[in-house]
Amino acid sequence: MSDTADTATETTDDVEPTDAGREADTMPSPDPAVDPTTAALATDGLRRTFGEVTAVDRVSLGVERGELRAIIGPNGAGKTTLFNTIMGTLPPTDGRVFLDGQDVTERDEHERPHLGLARSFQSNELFEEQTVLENVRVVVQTSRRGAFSFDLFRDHRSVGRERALELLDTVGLDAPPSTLAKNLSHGDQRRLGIAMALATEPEVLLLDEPTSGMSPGATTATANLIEEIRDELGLTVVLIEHDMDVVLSISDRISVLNRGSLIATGPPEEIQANDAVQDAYLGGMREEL
Amino acid sequence: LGGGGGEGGANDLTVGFATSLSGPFSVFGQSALDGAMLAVEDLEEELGVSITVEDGDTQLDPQTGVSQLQRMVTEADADFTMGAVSSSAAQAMASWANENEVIYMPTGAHGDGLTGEACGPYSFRPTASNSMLAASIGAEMAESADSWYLLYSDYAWGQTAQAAVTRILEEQGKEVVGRSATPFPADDYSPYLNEADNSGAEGIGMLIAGLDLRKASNQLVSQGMQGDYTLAMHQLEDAVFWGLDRESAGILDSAGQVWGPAVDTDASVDFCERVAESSETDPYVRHFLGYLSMDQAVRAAVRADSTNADDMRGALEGHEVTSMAADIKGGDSGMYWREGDHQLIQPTYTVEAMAVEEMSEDPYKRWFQTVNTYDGDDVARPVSETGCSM
Amino acid sequence: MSSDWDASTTADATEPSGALLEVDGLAAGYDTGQVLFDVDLAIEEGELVSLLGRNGAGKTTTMHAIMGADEPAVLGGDIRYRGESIVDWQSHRRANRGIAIVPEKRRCFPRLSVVENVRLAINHAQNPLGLDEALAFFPELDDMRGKEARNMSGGEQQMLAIARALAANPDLMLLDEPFEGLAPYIVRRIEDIVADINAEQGITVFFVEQNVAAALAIADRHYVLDEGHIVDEVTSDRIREDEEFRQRYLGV
Amino acid sequence: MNTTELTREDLATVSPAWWAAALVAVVLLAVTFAVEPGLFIDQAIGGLVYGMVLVLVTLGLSLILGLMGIVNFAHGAFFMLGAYLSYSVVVTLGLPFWAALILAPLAVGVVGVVLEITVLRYLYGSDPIVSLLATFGLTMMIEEVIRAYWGTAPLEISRPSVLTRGTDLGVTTVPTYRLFLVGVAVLTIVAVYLLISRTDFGLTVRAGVQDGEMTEFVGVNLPVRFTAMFFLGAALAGFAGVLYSAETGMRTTMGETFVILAFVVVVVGGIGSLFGSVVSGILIGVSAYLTPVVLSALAEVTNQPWLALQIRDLVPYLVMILILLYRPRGLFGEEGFLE
Amino acid sequence: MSGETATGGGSTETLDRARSLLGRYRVPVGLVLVVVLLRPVISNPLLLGYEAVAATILIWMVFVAAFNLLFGYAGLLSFGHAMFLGFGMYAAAIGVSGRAGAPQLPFPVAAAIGIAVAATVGYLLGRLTVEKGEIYFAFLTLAVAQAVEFTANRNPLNLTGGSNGVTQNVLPGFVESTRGQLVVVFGGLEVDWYWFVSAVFLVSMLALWQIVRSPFGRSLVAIRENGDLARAMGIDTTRYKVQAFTISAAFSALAGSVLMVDRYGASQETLSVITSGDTVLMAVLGGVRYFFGPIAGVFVWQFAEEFLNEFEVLHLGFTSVDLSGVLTHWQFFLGALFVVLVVVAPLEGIWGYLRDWVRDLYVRLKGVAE
Ligand SMILES: Nc1ncnc2c1ncn2[C@@H]1O[C@H](COP(=O)(O)OP(=O)(O)OP(=O)(O)O)[C@@H](O)[C@H]1O
Ligand SMILES: Nc1ncnc2c1ncn2[C@@H]1O[C@H](COP(=O)(O)OP(=O)(O)OP(=O)(O)O)[C@@H](O)[C@H]1O
Ligand SMILES: [Mg+2]
Ligand SMILES: [Mg+2]
Repeated sequence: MSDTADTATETTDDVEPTDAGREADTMPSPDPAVDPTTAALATDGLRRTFGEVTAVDRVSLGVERGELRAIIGPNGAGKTTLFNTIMGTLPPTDGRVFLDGQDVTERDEHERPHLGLARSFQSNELFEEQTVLENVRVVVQTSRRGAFSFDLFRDHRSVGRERALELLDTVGLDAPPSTLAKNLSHGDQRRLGIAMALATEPEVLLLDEPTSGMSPGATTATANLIEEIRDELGLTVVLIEHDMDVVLSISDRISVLNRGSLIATGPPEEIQANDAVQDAYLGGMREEL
Repeated sequence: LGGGGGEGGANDLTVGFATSLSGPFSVFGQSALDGAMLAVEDLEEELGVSITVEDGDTQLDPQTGVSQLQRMVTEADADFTMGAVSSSAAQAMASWANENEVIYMPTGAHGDGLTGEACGPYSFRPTASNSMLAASIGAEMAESADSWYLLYSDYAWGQTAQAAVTRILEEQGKEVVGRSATPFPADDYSPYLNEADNSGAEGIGMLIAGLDLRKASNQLVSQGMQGDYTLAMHQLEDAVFWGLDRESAGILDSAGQVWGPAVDTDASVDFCERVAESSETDPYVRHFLGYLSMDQAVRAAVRADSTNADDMRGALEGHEVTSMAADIKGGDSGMYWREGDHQLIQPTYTVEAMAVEEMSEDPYKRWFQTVNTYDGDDVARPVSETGCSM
Repeated sequence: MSSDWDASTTADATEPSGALLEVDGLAAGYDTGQVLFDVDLAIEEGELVSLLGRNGAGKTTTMHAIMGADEPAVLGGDIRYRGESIVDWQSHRRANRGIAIVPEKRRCFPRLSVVENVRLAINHAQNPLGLDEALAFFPELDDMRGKEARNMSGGEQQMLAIARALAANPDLMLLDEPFEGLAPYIVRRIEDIVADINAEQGITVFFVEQNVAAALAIADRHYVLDEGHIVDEVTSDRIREDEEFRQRYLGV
Repeated sequence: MNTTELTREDLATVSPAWWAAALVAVVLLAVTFAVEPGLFIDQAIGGLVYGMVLVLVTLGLSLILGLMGIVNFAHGAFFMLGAYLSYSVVVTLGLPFWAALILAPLAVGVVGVVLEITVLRYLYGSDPIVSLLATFGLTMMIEEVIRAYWGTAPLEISRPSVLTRGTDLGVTTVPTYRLFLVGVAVLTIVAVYLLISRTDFGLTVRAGVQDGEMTEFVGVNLPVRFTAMFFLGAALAGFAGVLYSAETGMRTTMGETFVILAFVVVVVGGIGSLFGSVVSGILIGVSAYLTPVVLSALAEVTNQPWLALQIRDLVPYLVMILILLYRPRGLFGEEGFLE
Repeated sequence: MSGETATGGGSTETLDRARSLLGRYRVPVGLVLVVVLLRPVISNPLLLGYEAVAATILIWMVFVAAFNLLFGYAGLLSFGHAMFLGFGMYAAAIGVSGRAGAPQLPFPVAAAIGIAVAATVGYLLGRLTVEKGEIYFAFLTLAVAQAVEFTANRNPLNLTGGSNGVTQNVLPGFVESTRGQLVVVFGGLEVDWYWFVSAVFLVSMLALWQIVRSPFGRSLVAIRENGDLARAMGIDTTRYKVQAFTISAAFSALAGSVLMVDRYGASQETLSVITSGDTVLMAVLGGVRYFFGPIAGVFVWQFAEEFLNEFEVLHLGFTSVDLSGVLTHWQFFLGALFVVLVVVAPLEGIWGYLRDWVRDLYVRLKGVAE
């Protein structure tokens, strides 16, 4: 057990001592966590409730630099909510978020992309009435010029266009750049979403079900792309995915979330073999073909 | 230098008549225009001039009024201008006219400002000012109750009316125990009536503009207040009460008036009959004001034999009205254009409702009768008190 | 509404193939261009058939054309349901007559609760299931009856969309990527549900799925769509065996 | 439209700041009562009654906005049209007021149906701003028709004589007619509430706005229902117009004045909550009547005459600004609705 | 002449490049054309035959374009924009006239004060309201505007003149007015008022144009399209919106201060909700997604108002039709046009149609030529 786990327990101890005891009974080491001061991304006792529902329940997570981490769990386990709280889209009820050793819990959502954190959405969130090119270009522009820039003295077309085209190429989006985003097919819209996340020039990339709705060929291609990005750009990637083929083939480690709590973290083989995970999630996977 | 305008005498005249032809004052504006057209008939016949009237709608908006004047002068080559019902529109128009050297008569605006701080070399007000009307009614108000509550429409006309009535009452040693500025126009007068009801006043002064007075009176009856108070209004326009039934119309105990069918001289009966034939509305003060403005402006141009603003000014200042308009107006004291503030000094009246069975409808409505007539010079403030400097 | 029922009695008595749903030479597209070209499909009553194809092949377009959505516009061809042409029918009429859809992207009513979402379908179906019966398919949903759909996770919404369609107890059920975003064990359960309703209640199922494995697990007959053309009609075995075929049309 | 559930939950989450505000309000009211008891009671009752009138005027607007997501700016024009039509029924056709009370709203409902079929039908589900704009245009058209047909001068009808006098409530006299309005308003609110909460009608309309195509997919003949819903909303506006104008007369500006006030009521109450509209209508009515009294009492007590500001007309807006700044969705609005 | 679209990027790459060269200066050229053509067109006896309104129209164009920066580009519908016009108007009028003991100021100083006040109010109000949701934003701005109008009506410190407005001694020293003709006098040089307004128009419109085509402007568009996404992509949505509100308020006040001279003073009616409503209508009528949209909208609106109201008899050569009765109801027809535009495509407006039509024509002509 590392220092981090201790710190995490301490923190929760301070807040709710009784719960901490119970947690210790159930699962000794949900995440053999990395020191939050050195991890690329870490959370410490992160919690988020909606009324009576606790969607994320004291999650302490540590993702190492360059790691490709998958997060799996049943529907409604709290995966997307975890992303939302990490990203600052939703303020956490409790707990802290560290990026590159720095506590970013209090930072606004729009500041985080500039600190190297980016995400893609589970549903297709796009600038629908804009062209594919403009969707990406405006993000490139933002990443270069900051969360707010009173840049009035330039023609926007000169800013970030080349880079945007490059990114569209990287994610393999073939549709003409002048197509309106809303007219893309579902699968292509998901590609565009990834391109936009990449355009923020992230160090840590959060992808929420990037391959959902993609045809099998495209799914494989996307999985490869994610690996490639990680390898070439040296990114840290956290991935929510229900497609176990993808998860098992590309992730370094897998974290399993159930009812808001982290119940296991480990390399693919270990997770696949874990009984708790089998019960909670996989439920007897079908043998392929 | 001096004002521009049509050259070569005053045989072909173009008159710009900009007034409220839409909105809550449209009845007033239209009536004034109808009256002015009667004057045109008379003047063309009597003086042999030809008069073109260019009309325009100011709505209730001073800037629209200014635009209309500007359009009339630049586009239609109007020689001089008149019109407006609301005092705020009239003030803006007067200010424009003074700046641009164009003669302008604010036909139906009573706000004191026009012949006070906002007076100017080329604007001439043909109707009585609020303070003249207030001075007329003041004596009667003072007689009928010792303490008063004033409800007044919250815009230029109502504000100066309130100031004038308060001043007169206080001069007479009476007390104004409270006052409410009511928005104009408003739908709901009951909170203000509640205030009046709880103020302990004996009389209520209803200085409410236009047809809103009708509504306020209605609500006053609904609240069961009519029997408990002396009700007074410094400026009565008969048309306002025609929408009520005759009994309700009788609730006003006394009111001031510039002119109305109550005047009842031969000339005014004649005029009323002509109006009844030609206008959609039965004769009341607005018809007369339209007639008076047209009459006075055209005659001034003819006297001066010029439409130059300075020439016309010269022909108007100090002029004593002797035309048909003076006969229609009635009263014995005569009317003249006061030099210092360009106010047409004229007699004023106080009136009361007739007994219901005496009210007549044919050929036009006559519901009120004159109680008193006042000399213009007695009710008008001296020039030195108006705040006007030209 | 009476005209609905008249139509069925006066319809062609002859039902040549006896197919529940026949799509015949369907051409359809959007403002931006034609997407479907001469699509032919025939689905017998009680069958379980899938439609496969890459992203952008036109699968959703086909489903929407069958359901009678505003878009795409049908440019030619015919769609027959129980032998009767339904191309000119409005979609609510199709639904009243026993067709239900689980659309792409779930399309739960975001501001209606779970119960309201399901009740809506129940209120407008010919012989619906009861509310409890419908929610019994997904115990997860039963726990959040009053929750608005927009506050549910993606997978929960997907379950709701399926429950909503099941509640109508349709004759023909169209499913557009029903497994998207669902955990494997739920996928498994839905596979069972689909097989069950098909076997036990004789509900005909026509579905689109990217997950070839899942498609193979439940359907035995598959249509393959590529660039708007039906390129093949195959059995599960053929797909399992023909590596090249998989590569070419499905990219597996 | 949720009503009661939200209330309970919201009350539980009231923050100390609100309690403090409530306390200050109570103290102010007590001071006022001490200084001017008679006026205070008169104005409180008058305000209550006026508030219910506002609720009646707002009802149709709130319904169309809450259920259909249409920001119906033309509500004011419908309101005015109802008023003018009642003039025609009573004065031109010579029928009694009670006939106008039925005929005019029906006629306005029909106008609403025509506009729904030709215009609004194409706007469901689009940005609320779009419906605001389209109905703004419709307002211009209807108002111009009214000006052209009935003229711009104010008109009046005479009320049935039973309602022309005041009713003595002991402490104060309130126009009988207003009490009648309150009664009618209460009945209408109850009827509308039952219709939308107890029938499939409300459910389908709400679903239809969120996703029209999907609603058709589950088998709902949506256009018919939308049309019916809009008929109801327009007829309610017309109904309010007839009732209101019988007291105050018809004026070509009444639509504009009231639509803005009605929006203020809806926004303060919370879009989507019928209950919220009722509460906020009464709140605004009462505060409009009471604020000046409170201020003048305060001026008297503190001897600071400048405090006696005459701000009655500003009160609805001040209430709105205050509420929205601290509670963006209004008193009882659903979170995120139209935000 | 074709407007810069707010919907972003061109079409294919090569076409894009060719067009960007050709199109780089189309907006400035278009603006100059507006200035040069407006007055002759307007004063043509067949149309209005009324020159003075040309300058007014130009000022309105600036105001509505400033409003549209907020609505069309940032997606914030301000239903109380008249207050900003009013700040400019009142500050200029009060400053120039030096009423109620206020110091008499040169026009530029007074105008600058108005602009500063408007910008400050815009900034503070923006901070409070921009994140409240669009309908709430609309009504909050409306409410504040009502409060401003109400305050002006109360005549605080005798500055605003209540319902009278400020109409006396409001012409700045360098402007002379004789029987309705305004002339600007610079030293010995006399310039027609129209050309002075044109200069203000050109400078402001070019500034606005540069804003919408700059990266700043594009960020606004992204925020309008999907605020949640924009924030997640690192755009500080609040600050952009507040900034847009501030800029829009400042330009509105600038227009207001010039309008004060043009209309001889400040009137309370300018502050009313009707002005704000008209502003929205003009912008939408013209097409809020286009830079030239407000220009087209103001032109059509003002033209309709002046022309149709005055229009009386249609001479068709062989016969004449008296249309005055019908056309005084121009609001009806304008309303109808507006509704049609909104229903068919809410954001296109007249300009959008004109564009499409010209493009079609161009394509067809090219086809014929080939
Ligand atoms: N805004 C909200 N209000 C109330 N409950 C919410 C809200 N958002 C999420 N929830 C609840 O929190 C739980 C976790 O949701 P979340 O979206 O994080 O799940 P998930 O793990 O991403 O699931 P999926 O795999 O289905 O996408 C769910 O039960 C959901 O219903
Ligand atoms: N509303 C639309 N307007 C214009 N084109 C559209 C529209 N919807 C889809 N398309 C286009 O039609 C084609 C087929 O789309 P469709 O959605 O039917 O594909 P699909 O097979 O369902 O793909 P996916 O697996 O990604 O969902 C695509 O090229 C797409 O870009
Ligand atoms: Mg999720
Ligand atoms: Mg699809």
